[in-house]
Amino acid sequence: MIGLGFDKFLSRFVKHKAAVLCLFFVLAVIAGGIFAPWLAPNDPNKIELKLKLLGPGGQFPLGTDHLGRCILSRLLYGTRISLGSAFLVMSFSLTIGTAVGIFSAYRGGRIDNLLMRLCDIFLSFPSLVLVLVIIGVLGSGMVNVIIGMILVQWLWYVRIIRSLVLSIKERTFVSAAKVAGTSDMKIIFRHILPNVLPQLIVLSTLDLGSLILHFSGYSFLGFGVQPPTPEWGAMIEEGRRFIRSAPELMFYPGMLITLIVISFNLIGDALRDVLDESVT
Amino acid sequence: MIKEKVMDVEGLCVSLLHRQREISVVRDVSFCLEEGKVLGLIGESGCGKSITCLSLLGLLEKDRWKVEGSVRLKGKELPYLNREKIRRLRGSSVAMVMQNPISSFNPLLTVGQHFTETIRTHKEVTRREAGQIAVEMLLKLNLSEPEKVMGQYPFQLSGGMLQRVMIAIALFMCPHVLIADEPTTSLDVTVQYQILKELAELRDHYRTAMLLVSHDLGVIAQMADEVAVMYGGYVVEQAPSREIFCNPMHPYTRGLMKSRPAFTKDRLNVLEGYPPSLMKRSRGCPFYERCRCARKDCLEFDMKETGATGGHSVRCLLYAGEEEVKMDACS
Amino acid sequence: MRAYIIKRLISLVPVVFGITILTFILIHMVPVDPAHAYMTATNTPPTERAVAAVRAEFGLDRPLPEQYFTWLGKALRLDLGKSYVSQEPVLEELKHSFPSTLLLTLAAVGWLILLALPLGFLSAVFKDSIVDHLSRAFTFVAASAPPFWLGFLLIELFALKLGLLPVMGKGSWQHLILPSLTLALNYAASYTRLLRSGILENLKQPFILYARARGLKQKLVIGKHALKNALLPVVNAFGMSFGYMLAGSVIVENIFAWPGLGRLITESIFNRDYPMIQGYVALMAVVFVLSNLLADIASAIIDPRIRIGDDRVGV
Amino acid sequence: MHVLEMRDVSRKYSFKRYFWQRKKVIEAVKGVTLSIEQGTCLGLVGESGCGKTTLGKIAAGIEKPDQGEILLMGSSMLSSPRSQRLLMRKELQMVFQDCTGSVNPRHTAGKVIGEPIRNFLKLNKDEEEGMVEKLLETVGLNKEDRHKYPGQFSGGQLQRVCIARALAVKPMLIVLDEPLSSLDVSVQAQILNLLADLKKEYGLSYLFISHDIEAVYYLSDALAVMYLGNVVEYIADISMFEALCHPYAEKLLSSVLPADPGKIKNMEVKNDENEKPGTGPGGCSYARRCARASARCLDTAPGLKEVSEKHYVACHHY
Repeated sequence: MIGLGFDKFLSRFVKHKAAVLCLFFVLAVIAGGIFAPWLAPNDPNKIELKLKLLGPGGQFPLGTDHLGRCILSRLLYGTRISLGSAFLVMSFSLTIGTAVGIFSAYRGGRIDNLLMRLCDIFLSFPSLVLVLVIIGVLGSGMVNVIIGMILVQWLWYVRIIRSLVLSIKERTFVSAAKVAGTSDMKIIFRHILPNVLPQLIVLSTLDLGSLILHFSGYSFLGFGVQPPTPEWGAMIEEGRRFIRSAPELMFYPGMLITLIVISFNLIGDALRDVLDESVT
Repeated sequence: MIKEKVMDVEGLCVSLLHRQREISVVRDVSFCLEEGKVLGLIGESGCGKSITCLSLLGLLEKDRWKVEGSVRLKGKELPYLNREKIRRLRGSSVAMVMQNPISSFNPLLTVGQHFTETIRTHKEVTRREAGQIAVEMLLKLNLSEPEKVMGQYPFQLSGGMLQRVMIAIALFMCPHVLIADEPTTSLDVTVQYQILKELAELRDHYRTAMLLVSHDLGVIAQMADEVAVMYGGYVVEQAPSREIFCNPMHPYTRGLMKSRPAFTKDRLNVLEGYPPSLMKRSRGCPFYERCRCARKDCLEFDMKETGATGGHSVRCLLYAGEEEVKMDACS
Repeated sequence: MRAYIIKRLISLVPVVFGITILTFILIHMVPVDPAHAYMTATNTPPTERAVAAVRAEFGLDRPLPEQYFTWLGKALRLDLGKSYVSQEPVLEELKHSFPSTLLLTLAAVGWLILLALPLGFLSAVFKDSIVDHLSRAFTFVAASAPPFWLGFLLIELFALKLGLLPVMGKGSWQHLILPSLTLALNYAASYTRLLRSGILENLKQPFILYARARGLKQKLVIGKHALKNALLPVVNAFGMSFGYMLAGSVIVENIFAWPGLGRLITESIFNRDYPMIQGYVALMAVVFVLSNLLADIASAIIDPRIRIGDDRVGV
Repeated sequence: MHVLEMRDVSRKYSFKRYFWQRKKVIEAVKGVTLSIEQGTCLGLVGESGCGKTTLGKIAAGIEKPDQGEILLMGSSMLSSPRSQRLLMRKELQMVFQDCTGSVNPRHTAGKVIGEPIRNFLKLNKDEEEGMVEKLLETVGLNKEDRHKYPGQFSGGQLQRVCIARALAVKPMLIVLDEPLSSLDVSVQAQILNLLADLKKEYGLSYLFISHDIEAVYYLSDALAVMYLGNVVEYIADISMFEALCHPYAEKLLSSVLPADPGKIKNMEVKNDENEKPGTGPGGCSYARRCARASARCLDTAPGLKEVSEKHYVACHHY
C-alpha cells in the first residue's frame, strides 16, 4: 500500500548508521520501562534515609537520591510515565488530527474555514500557557496535563495534515481518480492517505521529542506528576537543591531525556530521507 | 574573408560523479563558434545539450562534475580551474540566456536591481549610471517604458517581457559568445517569433557568436547557420543548416525530421523507443536500439567521426565502409 | 503598505477576543466555585452566608455571558479586577512584573540573533565542513536538551565553577546573561536548522544558477540572493516563537528566581486566582498577536508578492 | 448525432491570494458553444491563459461551469439524477498534461489501469488482470509492466499507461488536455500515431486541446481557435484550414516556424504582449493587439457568425 516493499525500506534505513543506533537505544529504554518491575534492582519509592546520597556501585548501580531511593529504578519506572505520556498524547492527537484534517481539507467550504479560524486562535497562542490554564482549571496531576496537551496538540496536527492533504488534493492524479469514477471516500483512503502517511510518520517521530520535553517541563514546574511517583522531569526538580553536593541527581534524568529526544530527532530525519527516496 | 573563430571547443567530455561512479554525460563534443554566426544544437531530453552550455560557462561544481577537453575563447584557453578568473568572464565575454525566464529571476528583487547588480559587477559605475545603461539597453529591445519595467517585480511581467530583459542583460557587455539554452521554449508561439527576431537583430548589431540550443526544428531552421545534432552525449551529425535539412545523413536526424507533423494528414514515420536516460550509458552507438539499420558491429563502434565530406560530418558506421550507402534501408 | 497593516490589525482583533473567551469558558467550566477559591485564598471560613456575599460582590451569580461582557467592558478600560491573593488590582501586578519578563525575552532574542544567524549561514555556506558538523551537533543537543536542565548546567559551569556570573536573581546586566541564554538555546537550535535548510534549498533554485551565469561574485549570490529568500520562513516563524518564548520564560524564571510574570502565573494557578489568570492570558494574547503582526509586516517588506499580490494569474 | 454539446458555457475564477488584497475576478471561459460529432476529433487551439484547459475540465465533468449546459448524448450532465450521472461518468474519460503527476506514485501500473475497471465493470480478479494486460499491449507496452511503479517508466511510457486507463471502460469521448507538451519530439509522434489508430479501431471521439497547431491539424476533424476565454473561429471540417481568417488565427498560423531553412520568415512584428487574462474591456478581446481593430471592435464584442457553410468567425470585419 505504501508503494515500497518493507524489505526495501529496511535496506535503505540501515544505511543511516546513526539512526539505527538511536533506534536500538530507544527500544532499550522502552523495554526498560515495560520490564521495570523485573529489571529494577530496588523498589523505586522505598525510602531509606540512612542510605541517602550514596555514590554509584553495589546494591544501587547509580547510587541513591536525597531520600535513599535507588536512582536507576526510579529512572526505569520513570520511563513509563515520561515516554508513555508522550506516546499517549501523540497517538491521540495524531488520530483525531488526521481524521479531522483530512475530511476538512478534502471537503473544504465553511467547516474548513471555521476549523482554520479555530486553529488560528489555539495555535497562535502559546501552548504552554493554555496547558497551564487547563491545569489551573482542572488541577495539577498527570492525567490533566495529558488532557491539556492533547487539547492543544491535536490542532497542531490538524493544521499540518490539512496543508499536506491540500498539496496532494491539487495534484492531477486526484482529478484522474474522479474521472475514473472513484468515490470521495475511496480517493481519501486509496490516494490521499498513502501519500500523506510518510510525512506523517516523520512528523510524529519528531513531535515525540518535543512532547517529552514539554511534559518534563510541566512536571518540573510541579504541575504534572505529584511526588513520590518517579518521573524524569520531577527527578531533575528534586535534584536541583543538591546541585552542589550531588550533581548526578540531576545529571542522569537530564541526560536520559536529552539522549531520547536526540534519538527521536535523528530517527525522524533518517525516516524523512528514506521515505522521500521511495517516490523518486 | 574567413570568419574569425571566436570559440573553439575540442573533445569536450563531461561526466557526473555519482556514488563513486562516473557517468559520462557529454562525450567528445567538438565545434567552433564564428563571429556573427549561429550554431544550432538540436537534441532531446537527456542528450547532454544543457550540460554542454553549463560546462562552457564553467558553472558545473567541481565536486560533482568532471570536465575535460579544451575550450579556447579567441585563441586563449578558458581558465576553468581559476574560479575568480572564469567568474569575471561570465556575463562579460561569455553570456547566457536561460530557458524559463520566470523562474530565473529572484522574486524578491525588481528587474532593475537584477540588471544594475550585473552592470556594477563588471563595470566600475555608480548606481545611477548603471540605471542609465540598463534603460538604454532595454530601449534597444524596443520595450515601451523601460523605467516602468525596471521598477517592477518579475511576477508582474509576462514571460516574453522577462526574456527580453534577459537578452538585454546578456548583451549589454557586448560579449564574444552568447549561449541561449532553449530561449523560447516556455513562451507562447506568437511571442516566440518576436523574441527570435529581436535576438537575431541584436546579435547582428553586436557581432556576437551564438550557440542556440533547442529541441524545436523550426526554431533551428529559422535562426541557425550551422547545425549540430546531439544524441546520447555525442554530436552525431554536424553540417551547415541548408545541407542538414536537405540531406540528413544520420538515421536519428532523418527520423527526427520526419517525426514532426508539419500539416500532413498521412501517418507519421515514427522513431520507435525512447531517448536513453542519463544514467544508463551503454557501449557503442547510443542509437543502437532505435535504429532500423543497426548492425551487430554498431555495438563495438567507438563513435569516431566517419564520413566528413565538405563540412558535413557524421558518426555512424553506415558511412564508414566503402560500399554505396543504401539510403532507403533506414529512411 | 499602510492599508495592508490596518487590515491585518482588524483581522487580529477576533483572535484576541477568541482567546479571552476561551479562557473565560475554561475557568468557568471548573467544578470549584470561584467564590470558594476566593475564600480559600483569603482563608476566610466558607460559611453559607459569606459565600453568598462573595458571589454577589463579584457578580458571580449572573449568567455567564453577562459576566464575560462586564469583564470585557472593564478590561477595555484597563480595569482587570482584583487578584484574590494580594487584593491588588490585577493590572498593577502585571505592570509590575511584565517589564522584567519582556527584558528577559528581548535578551533571549538577542542571543537568538547572535547564535542562529551566523551559525545557520556559515553551516550552509561551508556545507559538510567542520563548521557544519559542529553546528549540527550543537543544534541537536540544544534542541533536544530540556531547557531547565540546560539552565542548571549553565549555572553549574559559569556561576559556580568559574564564578563569572551571578547564580540567580535580578540585578545588573550580568544577571541577565544566563537566563536569557537558557531561554534562547532551544530556539537558537531550530532557527539555525531552519536558516541552513532555507539557504541550501534556495541555492538549488534556477535564479541562483542565472545569478552565477551573470558573473556575480559568490558573496553576492549567497549573501544577497539566497539569504534574502531564506530569511522569509525565518521571519514568519519568529512571529510565533516570540510569544512562545514569552510564555517559556515561566520555567526559566523559576530556575533563576527571576521576578517576572512566570512566577506570578504559577502561583496564581496554584491558588486558583482566576482574575489574575484571566488578566495574564489577555496580556499574553495581545502580545502574541502584536508579534505576529510585526512578523507579517516584516515579511511583507521582504516579499513584494505579499504586499502587491500576484498580478499574473496562471490559468 | 452530437456526442458532447456545450451551450453558452462560462466559468469565472475569483482569486484572492491574501484576504486583504482586492478580489480579482478572472473570466476563464466566456459563453462558449461547441459540439463534437460521434467518432470525430475536435481540436481546440489557443495560447496559455486562453481558458482551453478550463473548458476541457468542464467538458470532462471535473469542474462545474458557472453558467451554461453540457449535454452528453443529449442528456444534461449537470441536472440529471445521480445514478444517470454515474453512467455518464463512464462514457467520459480524460488524459492529462503532466503524465508523471496524473498517476499515483504509490500504485503499480496495473492498479492504475484497473481503477476505472473496478469502479464501472463488475469483473472478478483474473478477468480484470486479463483486460489490463490486453490494454497494455494495445497501447504498445508489454504485459509484465503491470507490476512496475510510475517511477520506473519514462515520460512516453507513462502517457501510454494514462491512455490505457482512459480506454479501459470504452468511453464515447476522451478529453486530451495537452497530452504531448511534456514529451520529446520523437515520443510525441508515437503518441499521435497511437491516438489516431485507437480512434479508428474503437470509433472514439476526442476533444484534443493543445497549443501545437501542427499536432492538432494531424489528429482533428474539426478545429476551434480560442483567445482569452472565447472561441474566435470554428471550422467544422479541417480541410478548410486555409480558410482561417480571424486576425488572431492568422497570427497563430504565421507564427509556426517550418522546419526548412529555405522558408525563413521575415515578418514585420508589432511589439505587443498578450495581455493578462480577464482584463479585457467590453469590446472584442483581441481588439488591443489586432492590426485591423476599428472603433466598433473596441466597444462591442463580436459574436460567432456563420461566414460560410461550417465556418464561423467572431470578428466585425466578416
